[in-house]
Amino acid sequence: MLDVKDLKVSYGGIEVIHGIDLHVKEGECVALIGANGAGKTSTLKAICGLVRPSNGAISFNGTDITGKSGHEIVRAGITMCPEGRQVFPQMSVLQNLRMGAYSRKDNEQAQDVEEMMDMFPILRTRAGQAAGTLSGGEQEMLAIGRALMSRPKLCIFDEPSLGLAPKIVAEVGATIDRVKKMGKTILLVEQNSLMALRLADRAYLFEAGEIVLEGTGEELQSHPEVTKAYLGH
Amino acid sequence: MKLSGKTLIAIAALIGFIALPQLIAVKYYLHLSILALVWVIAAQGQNLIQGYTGYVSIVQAGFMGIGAYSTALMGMHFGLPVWMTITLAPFVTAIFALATGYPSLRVKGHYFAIVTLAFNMVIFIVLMNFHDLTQGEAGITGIPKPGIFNFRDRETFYYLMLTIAVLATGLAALIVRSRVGQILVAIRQNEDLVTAIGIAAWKYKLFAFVTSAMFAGLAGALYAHYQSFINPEIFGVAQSLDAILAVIMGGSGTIAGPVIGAFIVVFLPEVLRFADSFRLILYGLILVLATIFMPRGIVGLVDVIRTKLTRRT
Amino acid sequence: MIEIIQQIINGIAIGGVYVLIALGLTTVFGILGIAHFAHGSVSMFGGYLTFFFVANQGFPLVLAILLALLVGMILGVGIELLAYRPVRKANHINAFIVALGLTMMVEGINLQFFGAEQIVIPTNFNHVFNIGGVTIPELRLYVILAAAALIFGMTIFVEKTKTGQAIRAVAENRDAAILMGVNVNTIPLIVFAISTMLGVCAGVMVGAVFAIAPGVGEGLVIKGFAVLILGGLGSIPGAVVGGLVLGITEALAAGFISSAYKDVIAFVVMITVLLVRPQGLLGKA
Amino acid sequence: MAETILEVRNLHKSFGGVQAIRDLSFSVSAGEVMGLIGPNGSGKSTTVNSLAGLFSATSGQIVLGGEEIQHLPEYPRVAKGLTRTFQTASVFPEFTVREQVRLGSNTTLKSNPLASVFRLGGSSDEEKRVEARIEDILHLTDLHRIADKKVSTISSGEQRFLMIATALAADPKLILLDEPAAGLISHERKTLSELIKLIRSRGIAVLVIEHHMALIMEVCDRIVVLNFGSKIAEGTPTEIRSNKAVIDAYLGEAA
Amino acid sequence: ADELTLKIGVSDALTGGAAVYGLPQSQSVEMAAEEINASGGVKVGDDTYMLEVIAYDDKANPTEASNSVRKLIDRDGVKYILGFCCSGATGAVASFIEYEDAVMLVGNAAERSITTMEIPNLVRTRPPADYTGAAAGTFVANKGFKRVAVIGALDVSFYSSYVDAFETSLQAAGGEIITRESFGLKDRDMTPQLTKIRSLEPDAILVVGYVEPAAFIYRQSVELGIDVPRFGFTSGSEEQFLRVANSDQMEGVWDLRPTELTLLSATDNGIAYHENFTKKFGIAPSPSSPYAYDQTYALKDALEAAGDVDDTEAVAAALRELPVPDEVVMEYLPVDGKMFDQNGQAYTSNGAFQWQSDQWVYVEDLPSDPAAYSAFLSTLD
Ligand SMILES: Nc1ncnc2c1ncn2[C@@H]1O[C@H](COP(=O)(O)OP(=O)(O)OP(=O)(O)O)[C@@H](O)[C@H]1O
Ligand SMILES: Nc1ncnc2c1ncn2[C@@H]1O[C@H](COP(=O)(O)OP(=O)(O)OP(=O)(O)O)[C@@H](O)[C@H]1O
Ligand SMILES: [Mg+2]
Ligand SMILES: [Mg+2]
Repeated sequence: MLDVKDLKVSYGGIEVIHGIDLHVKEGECVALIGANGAGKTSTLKAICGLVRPSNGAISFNGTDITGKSGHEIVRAGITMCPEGRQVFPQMSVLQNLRMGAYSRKDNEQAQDVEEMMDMFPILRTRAGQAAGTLSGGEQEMLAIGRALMSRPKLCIFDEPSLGLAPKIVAEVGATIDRVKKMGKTILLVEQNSLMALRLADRAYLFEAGEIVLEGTGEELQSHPEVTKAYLGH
Repeated sequence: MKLSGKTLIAIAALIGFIALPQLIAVKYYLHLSILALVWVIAAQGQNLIQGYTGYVSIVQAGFMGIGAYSTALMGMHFGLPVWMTITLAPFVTAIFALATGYPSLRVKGHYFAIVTLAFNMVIFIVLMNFHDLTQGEAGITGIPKPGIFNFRDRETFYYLMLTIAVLATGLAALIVRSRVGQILVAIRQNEDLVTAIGIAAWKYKLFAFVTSAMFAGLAGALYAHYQSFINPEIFGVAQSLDAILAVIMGGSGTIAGPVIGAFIVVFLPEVLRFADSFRLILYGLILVLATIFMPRGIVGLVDVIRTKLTRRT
Repeated sequence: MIEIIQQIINGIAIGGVYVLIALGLTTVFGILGIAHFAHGSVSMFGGYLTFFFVANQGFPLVLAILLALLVGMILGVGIELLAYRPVRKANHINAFIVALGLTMMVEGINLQFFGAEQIVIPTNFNHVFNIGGVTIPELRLYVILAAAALIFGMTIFVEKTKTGQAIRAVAENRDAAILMGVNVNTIPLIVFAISTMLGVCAGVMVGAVFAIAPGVGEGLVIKGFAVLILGGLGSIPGAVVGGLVLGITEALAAGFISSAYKDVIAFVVMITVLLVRPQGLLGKA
Repeated sequence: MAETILEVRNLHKSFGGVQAIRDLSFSVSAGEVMGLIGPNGSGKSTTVNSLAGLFSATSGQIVLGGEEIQHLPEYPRVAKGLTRTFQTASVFPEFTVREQVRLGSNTTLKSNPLASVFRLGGSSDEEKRVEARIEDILHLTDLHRIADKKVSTISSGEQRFLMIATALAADPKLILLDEPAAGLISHERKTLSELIKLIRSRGIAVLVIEHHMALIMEVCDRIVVLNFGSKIAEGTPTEIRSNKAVIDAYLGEAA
Repeated sequence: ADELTLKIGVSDALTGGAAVYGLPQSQSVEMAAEEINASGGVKVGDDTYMLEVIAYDDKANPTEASNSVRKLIDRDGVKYILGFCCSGATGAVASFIEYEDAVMLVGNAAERSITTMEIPNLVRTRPPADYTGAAAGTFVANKGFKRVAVIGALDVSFYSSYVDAFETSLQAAGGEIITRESFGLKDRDMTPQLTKIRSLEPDAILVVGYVEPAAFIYRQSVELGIDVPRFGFTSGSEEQFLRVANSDQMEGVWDLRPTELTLLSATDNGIAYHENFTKKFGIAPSPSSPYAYDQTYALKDALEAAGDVDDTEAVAAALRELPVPDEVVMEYLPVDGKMFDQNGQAYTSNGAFQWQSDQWVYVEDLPSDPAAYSAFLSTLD
């Protein structure tokens, strides 16, 4: 479904992704793990068209989307729940959710809003509140809900559990699991590597802008290097 | 002690400035150079608040006006000697800057810019309408030259201005290199964090604002004694925008920037006189193009070129 | 009493113009964070153009206004593409300098094409309503009504349409808006088109009720910014309230305190409001 | 028992209609690490912000070293010994790491800042003297290797350590850490917990907010749990771990 | 005898808001120079000089004006500088011209202090505003109006001095100014000020200011239902007023001002000037533009009288001894037979004009006494 070949990304002349290959198959859940600054977010941004790759090719469902603008990629069916939530701070929770359906033309949006609020009940109690004043965890839930509102084919999550209470982390895990069970294809970046690897069918390990390991979730969970650096408490 | 490249450039520039009157054939350009040196002082002040502290103030010309009127009026009404009124002018300006800076520095970004712009308009309107004190639009004529040397001679005045501009630039350099300067730059980057680490950011902002106003006051006072005439026209918003331009075109947040920028602001309109009635359009176009292609001013451009050259060799 | 009512009505007429100028500024500011200083001069360009079509070409007023709106829209789009887009990623002060450069260019163009003498767009609305001693000229009434209609239309557009919501979204978080599928390259164009058309409307009103002359646009844009600050940057209701407050304050100040210092009083009111509410009357903290 | 550094009495904070903290009281002693946990939106950051003075509390007292400080603005609280880090990284991007830490030590300088403009009155001597402390802190936080890098070029994990280093530079009695481990990977978290213990060993009290339970359980002497702005539990890690209310509201079955 | 070229300079507002005044002045100097050249040039001793005009834009800004004049003197070697429409720019140049080897001829700028500074190498063709204001005050008082409300561009001292002199005359006849309302150069909405004036119920109102805003006052005063007699000091043409107000709204308005260039009052010279100017530049000359035209002829006569184009002191002295040249357009009232008095000031006649069905009509002369005013001017400093 998603195929990334020899991707390179630079910021102002400094290359941070040094030619990586990865792919995601239809219905699969793929995790990217790795240390801070390893280049996971940059890879995701390149896929979503938020940064322009300096080299390489990205194709989605067989069509080349390299260098396309972000909105075209979103309309092709990729959505990302970005790192740091990125909610629209002055819009209400409800307006944020509705924005999620911006690229949709059907009229089932109201129904989907309800569904999101069922999934995250706190969003219902805060429906009219400006999103910027929600707590970090509340914002994360809103961002996930908003991403799902576009009914994406490929759903990208960048560190969805960052800053969430343990109970909610478990819920987020369950939510992603549910999204997965809905048959959606998922690309997941997580610091909480344990959770990521449990959820993932396959995973890639990033180090300093390169992919150093690839394998199924279980394989990586038991890989000694991974255990040492990422799965300790 | 080994001299750094920057010091060498500064010394070369200083020698150039000292030699300038001998190199200029047409004295008219000496006149413009004196005006440019006035602007150097004002722009160094503007750079403190705009370039280093990150607060775009649009009242620099208004403060020049306060300096200019205070030196002229103190001379007229109290018969104080010129040297003394020039010395006092920045302090009078500082009082106004304290009174306006204290409230306006509570707001940031565009709010601050517009509030200071409003102050400039208020200063302008008061200078215009408070006839009994300022003689309104007609202005004050016959402002005396300073004593001691023959400052009617433009060359002599040039050296006076050069000395003061160099001192002002030196003072600006000392400030930005000190702990205070470091804090100002920190405020520009992340004011909330400055407060969070226990620094009373507002005091430093006020310091930068007042100091910048004192530079303007000094520049205004010198302008008044050089031209012998002032009226509110010269101290309007348009001139405050020139101060901002000088900083941006030269290179914001650098010491050399305002010096270069001041000369650009004074000489560019002169260069464009050939364009006649299209001058305004052309001047605007140059500004737009320069900002697009030279976003960090001349100093920034030089930096880019230098790194390119050093990389190659 | 009649005097107070009359002054308030005087204030509403000029306030209506401030509101329209401020609306154009506030949308641009909200999305791109640009203090679009050239807005006043561009507005006056629209007014001049209308005058040109009516007085020199003999077009009917409505047609002239429509043509001016069209040209204004193209101009607005052009300004965004050619002048502001290249500095989008730079520091905001750079966009401000570009705005200053544009102001000079547009002022220069106005001067070159339309001359230094003031122009007044001719209309046939000469009637004056007199209600118990309070007078209101027909033309001013239309201006107030037109301003109200435009404000209403603008609010509906932003709050109720998808494009309007997308505009808000871009204003609040550009990257996130991209992820929602918003084409962030066209949004600024739409914003500039709308903003310039609002400006042209303001220019026509100024040209019909008052006059257009060199420098008038710059004066108005400063008032427009004062309105934004007063009402709260980026807020449409803020622009409306701010504009009316400023207009009425000026009228009352001129009528009851001092006409020479009416602008000083208006600015003092603005600064005072800002000190009590740094985010402006209706701005969000 | 060690002296009480911080005492919070009946703290309330509301934003318009939202009651973010209700009647919160607790205290922290010298050399103690206190954990502050609770569900998202329970008011932890609001507590830290109220203590640090970023928000002014609606009512209640904050007593630092025996002195009420709730009426003070933000910056003098630092001079009185209370510093903090932010939940989302907040740094000076254009400075080097060392420059940022040095600026953190500004409150410890006694000489008039204006004297530094002209290098007068021993101001430069004093500035030299703090350099030693800055080096010490850079080593303590393991930032000395990247001390001369520009802050914008270091990783987000390093930026989190930098925030702590900056806060330490002010020579605090109490340091407030808002989610210091957010975004850190496992070995970095280990470095962090070592760092917190080191800080404690220097007699500095720590109030730490975290969602990472292993870290909290490891470093904290005591823990306060918030829910809907109210304290629902207080105790040692072992007590908290088994507290029913805490499990329901926060930990969930997983823990 | 050689045919030589003499450069003369113009510094005036050629662009910007004040260009309405400055540009026609610059054009009228150009026209005068061409006429002089065509009729044989300036004859100084055995030499004949053709005039060459160099004009710089000073945007009516003081700094720019001193720049233009410095450039004319330093770079272009010009010794005779004409033009000057606006007081600020003129004041800036006047403050240093005394120390230069040059002669300055001021046109339309009417700030009084310019000719009270005793600058020997400066003369001015336009009389100060208070000279006219005093006459206007007497005129209004004689019509029996006691309570006069003033609205004007009072931040401009030229206008406020008109009002001050007006008030003195009015008070002498037992009248008073009940309020002074102000407006700025760019203001076009005068309803707040007029509303206040309406509530004060004056006998008459006096409007002083540039034509552009003043026209709005006349229109808006009618819209507000103010129906007392309206006097003004604006010097605007019919065309300028009709752009803003209709003729009904203007009906009965008085303009109390120097006679200047109005077709009805003009001499043959005036009619020819109007015609030539219109032909040459495709636009009618502004009423104040001949001040600069007349300067050029005064300069010509002075150069010829002094007999040396390089001796600026002699030329400046000759200007002050000059009778009114034959070619001038304005109607000057000589003092002691000389065009310029000892202060370097010239005086024209003042007139009362009234708007009567679609146009200005010259009604009568305003009683003016240049000799007395000249004596008064000498007492000021
Ligand atoms: N806008 C930018 N400009 C310059 N450098 C950047 C930018 N964004 C990221 N980088 C650099 O690119 C590298 C990769 O960053 P990226 O955010 O992709 O890593 P990551 O794996 O997502 O890390 P984290 O776990 O911290 O989110 C880092 O060294 C970072 O400093
Ligand atoms: N400025 C504000 N205006 C209105 N409500 C606010 C504001 N700041 C915080 N709140 C509300 O106060 C409550 C507490 O927020 P706070 O940020 O303290 O939570 P937290 O415990 O730090 O959560 P997290 O663990 O997710 O960071 C939340 O419900 C939040 O929505
Ligand atoms: Mg990342
Ligand atoms: Mg928090």
